[in-house]
Amino acid sequence: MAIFDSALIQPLAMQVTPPDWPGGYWWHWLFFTVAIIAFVLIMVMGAIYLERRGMGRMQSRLGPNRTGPFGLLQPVADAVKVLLKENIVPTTADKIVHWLAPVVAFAPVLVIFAVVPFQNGAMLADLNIGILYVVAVSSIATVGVFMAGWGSGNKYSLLGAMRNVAAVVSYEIPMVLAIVGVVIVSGSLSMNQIVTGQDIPYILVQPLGFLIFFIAACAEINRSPFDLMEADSELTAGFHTEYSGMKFAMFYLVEYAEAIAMSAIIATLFLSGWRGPWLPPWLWFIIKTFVVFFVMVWTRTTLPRVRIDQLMGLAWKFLFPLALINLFVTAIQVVVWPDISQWIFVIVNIAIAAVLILLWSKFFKLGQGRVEV
Amino acid sequence: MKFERYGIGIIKGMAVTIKHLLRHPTVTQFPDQRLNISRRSRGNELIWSREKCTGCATCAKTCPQGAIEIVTSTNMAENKYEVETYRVDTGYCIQCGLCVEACPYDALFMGYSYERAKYRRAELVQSNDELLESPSRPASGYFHPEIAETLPKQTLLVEKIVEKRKKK
Amino acid sequence: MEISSDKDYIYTSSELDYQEGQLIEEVKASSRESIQDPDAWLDEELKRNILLTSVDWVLDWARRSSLWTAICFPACCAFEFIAAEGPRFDMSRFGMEILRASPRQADLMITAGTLTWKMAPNVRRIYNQMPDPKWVIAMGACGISGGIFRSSYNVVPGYNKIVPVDVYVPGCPPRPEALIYAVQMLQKKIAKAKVVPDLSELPNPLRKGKK
Amino acid sequence: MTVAISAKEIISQLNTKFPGAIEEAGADSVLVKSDSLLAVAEYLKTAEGFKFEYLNYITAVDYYSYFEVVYQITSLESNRSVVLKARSYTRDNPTVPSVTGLWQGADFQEREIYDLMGITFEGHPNLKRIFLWDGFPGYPLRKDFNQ
Amino acid sequence: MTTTRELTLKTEPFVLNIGPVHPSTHGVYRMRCTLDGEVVVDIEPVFGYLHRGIEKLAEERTYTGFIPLTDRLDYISPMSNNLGYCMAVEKLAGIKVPERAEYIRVIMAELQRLANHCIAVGSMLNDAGAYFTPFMYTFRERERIVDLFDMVCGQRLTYNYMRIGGVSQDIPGEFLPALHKLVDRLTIFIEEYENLLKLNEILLARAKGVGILEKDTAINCGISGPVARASGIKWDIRRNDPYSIYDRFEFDIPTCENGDCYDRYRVRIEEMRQSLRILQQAMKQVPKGPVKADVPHLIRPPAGEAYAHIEAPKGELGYYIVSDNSIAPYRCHIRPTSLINLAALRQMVKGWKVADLIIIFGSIDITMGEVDR
Repeated sequence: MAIFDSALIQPLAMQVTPPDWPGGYWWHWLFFTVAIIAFVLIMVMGAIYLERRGMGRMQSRLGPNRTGPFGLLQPVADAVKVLLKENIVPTTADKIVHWLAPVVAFAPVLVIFAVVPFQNGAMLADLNIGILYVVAVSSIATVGVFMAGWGSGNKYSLLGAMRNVAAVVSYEIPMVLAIVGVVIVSGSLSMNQIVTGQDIPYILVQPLGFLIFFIAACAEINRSPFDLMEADSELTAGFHTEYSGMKFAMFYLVEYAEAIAMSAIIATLFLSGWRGPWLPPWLWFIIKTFVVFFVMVWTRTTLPRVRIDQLMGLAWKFLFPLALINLFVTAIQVVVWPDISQWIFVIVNIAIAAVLILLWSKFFKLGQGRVEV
Repeated sequence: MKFERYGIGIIKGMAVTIKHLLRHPTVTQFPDQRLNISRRSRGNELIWSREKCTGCATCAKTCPQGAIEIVTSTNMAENKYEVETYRVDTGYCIQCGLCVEACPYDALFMGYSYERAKYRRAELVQSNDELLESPSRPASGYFHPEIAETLPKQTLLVEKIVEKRKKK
Repeated sequence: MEISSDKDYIYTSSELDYQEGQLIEEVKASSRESIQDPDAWLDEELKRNILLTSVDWVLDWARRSSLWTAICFPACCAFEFIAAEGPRFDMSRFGMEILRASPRQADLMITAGTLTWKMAPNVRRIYNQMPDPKWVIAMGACGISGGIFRSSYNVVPGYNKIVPVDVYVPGCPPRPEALIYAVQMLQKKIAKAKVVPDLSELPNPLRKGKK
Repeated sequence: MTVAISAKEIISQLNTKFPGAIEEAGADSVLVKSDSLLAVAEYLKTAEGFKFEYLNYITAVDYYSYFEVVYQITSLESNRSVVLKARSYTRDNPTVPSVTGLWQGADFQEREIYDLMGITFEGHPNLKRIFLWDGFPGYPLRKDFNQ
Repeated sequence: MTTTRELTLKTEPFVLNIGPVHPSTHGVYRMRCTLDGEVVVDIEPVFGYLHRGIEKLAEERTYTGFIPLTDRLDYISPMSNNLGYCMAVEKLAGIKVPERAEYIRVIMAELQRLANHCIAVGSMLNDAGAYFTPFMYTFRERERIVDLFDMVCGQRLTYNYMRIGGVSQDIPGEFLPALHKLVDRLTIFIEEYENLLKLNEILLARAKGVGILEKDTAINCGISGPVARASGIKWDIRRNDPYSIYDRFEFDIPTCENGDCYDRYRVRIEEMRQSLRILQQAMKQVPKGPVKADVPHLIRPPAGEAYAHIEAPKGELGYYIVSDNSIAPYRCHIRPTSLINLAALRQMVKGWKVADLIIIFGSIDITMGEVDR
């Protein structure tokens, strides 16, 4: 487990062509660009379908089942309809910002998938700093959201966008710290090598890290219970209140593409990515992505929304210290006992996680509620 | 505010939702599966019997808003009223059933059917022969127990056991 | 917390009230006549069958199978609407469980409840904020004619004074099944009505529309 | 059982405390002169033995020749209630003192009466129309209201 | 709980208009909120978007013809409204209601309380942000209750069932067996529902200690019903001023101490249990006999005035009727529970966040039909 691997010290060299790839450099790029766009669109449709059906069943209903077989074409119908709706720009809006916002929000989400391995080496660019790249790129979408909030000229939008920025800035820290735990164990920043190194899924080796990462990821992409920026019951539709037609479709797409991206990253980092018996690797990857996404749907169905100050309190007072402790413990384990079987760490880490959560719950306070006015 | 129970409440709640995922949903898929509605259902129309009606206009007087318009003329030969126009604006009627309750000659019935949406406002005004009972306009058993007996038993959601019952 | 005590907002509360009153009077004065039912398509059935193209069909299909409802539920009928959305009747089977709180993203306005003159400007505004193509279902007696409250001093006799209505559902309130039936009627209407009559009239996503 | 106190029981106490304030003592209500309403109400709310601290409702009735404002107040401790009434004999600008200072719950109800019946409550902090809009002609609950 | 925020930045309040069309204003309520960032500084409620002039319409209707209008007052609990109105007219005219009718009325009123609390609890949690799930579950249970109402009176929402001097029709034969099943079913359901959210940490954090209504304020504002009982006022008209036949049943009056949103939720759940208790006793005792006293359709009560109040699900619902011995009421005033319960809203929300404003508002449980009339 060499932390100071040469990969980190070397200049940022890209391993663009996996060894078993038949074509040349450009074919690789072209193929994966098309594949990623198709993958994202299809996965988003699948995700929307899964969410609406799953949520329907959890609410003792059925969910869409009349459009196409089993309602499978429902997302298609929605997409076609939304794209052809009239496009409205409010008169009070800042026109340019209003126009640019969906694009700025959408591009980074698509770009995240460049480093996600669909199977061994099958990715657009096997960056040796892949995970860093993900962290860097994924927060750019916030700029788009804030532009939307500002450019709409609507107070609801602005409130939603401000909430989102605050949440993303705070949750970036525990999220990165949770990732560092994984990086220390695997000894690499490359997504592909993290997967190849996962003989035991890291969800077992890093249970606390997984929990922190999952919560932080939910907050970053505004899934419930942290969906404050849309907050249906408070801010009508949050930052995209004033968007209609195609631009709204892009925000809708971003919402689910982000969820899929985060699910894919969680599947890669903690659920051993494409690895699995019997089935082809890419199928394993998709299944794991959907399983993670399903958990997000599940929490969304069950949990009420937290308040903005509680959201902040959770990040800084609960997740941040726990992530630091987790990082510290992992580092000690890796440095002091580099050669011990990881199964021992599994048991130890689960115990540590349980004790930490119990302890921290005792002195953790979610912050004050009322302010004197 | 302490984070008191270490997430046990959250886990309990999530167990409830996942249990619902595995249960059969409560849904009746309306156009294909139909519920038997109540025998006393006050459907979205009024049914009028020309034979029984004597043109006393009790219904029009009882109607809390005057949705019933009735025009009569005297038939001196048979010594009774002839109903010339009997008009109900279904879009104005609120189906309170007071007219049916008040009719002294059992000449009014609430309708049993509810699929009465229209594209045009004017189509909602029904008069004379449009108000008579026909196979497409069955009468309901509201204030007419003899009709209620002939109608199918109401589907009750209580009787559809969706959830597994606990042992007592 | 200290807040600048001189609350110099753009308008004071009483000015806002006054403006609202003016707006209501304006709407009231301009809505004496009912808006005609948009029913011209009913007679065009024959022509339509010949002109039907596959593009038309796909667009129609998409529009009728994802009708998102704007939130405009003033009164009682809202609960029958929620019942129709709820677990027993489940309108989500038609892809209708998405209630858009923002009218900018909605296609269908189900007018569930009594419309008062004070509310009328808001309803008209919601309707104007909805992007084309858009439809309105007048639900219940109050929505159709003012119902039991028609003789009141503050009630609009029917939504068709304010917005054009596509389908009227009688009942007070209509059963959820009746509402679902009306939605299906609306779907039939969308299937029959001309959607893409001409390429030049195709809703252009790049057009800058102002509302 | 909430005991409705008849005027006879409390009329003597009120008369000694506020001579001349009571206009009429009916079987189930006390008709108070509108200028001394506030004092009587405050006495009933705070005095030992009464403690009518809960205001059930306020309403107003138009009797053509006068407007009558009706207050029902209840004592939660002793479970008794009493009905107070005050009259205003003008039709142009009927005025009754506001009890908002005593019972905060009167706020919206007094605004409602002002809106629909046109009775001004003196001392109300924010007396403006509540249901209808600024510029609505007339007061609908008055008997002579014509649409 | 209450802390004073140190002033480091000079902040400028702004006005946010919530409503009249907003997902969580329970109808067409409007609040002009002055916000300082997320903190609510002041709110000014604006009513009247559903003002239909019911009190004026009553003067044009016959006594019986007004019953359909009472359905549309508080359209979540029409049976209670029917009952209150009929009791007021009976008090005015001195009519004795037959025994069987009294039992039927109590059964209906208690079923209505269950149905209303189902919606109240569900929509409050929906406002808290649980994505429709609690609402769907409670709505499903409400459907079961509504089925029974449909059976006896043929409508699902506007029942128009009670008449002056009794009820309009006798209950059908299959009603009581179905009621038995319903009571069993609801007992199970409440347990399950408690599992869903009773101990949910997020709900506790959101609702406990939020929107505290002090006992004195509650009394001063004339608050009644579950909101008052959550603040520790043991006041229930069914017990303190027994009407109909409530003095024959055993039941408790649940109260809480803190008067926060969570207590209001708890009180409603407990009241549902008590209602089930009343139903269990009532359905065993229903006697045989007529269901309506001999009252003419065009009843002319003697001149005079009467105030009858009942414990409606939302609080004290009263009808003040002045008769001049004609067929129509001379004046019919409705004590609007919802409007009076809103009187304390302004004090309750000051200093809380926007998200709290929504949940506090939801916990009061109002119906705009009753507020505006």
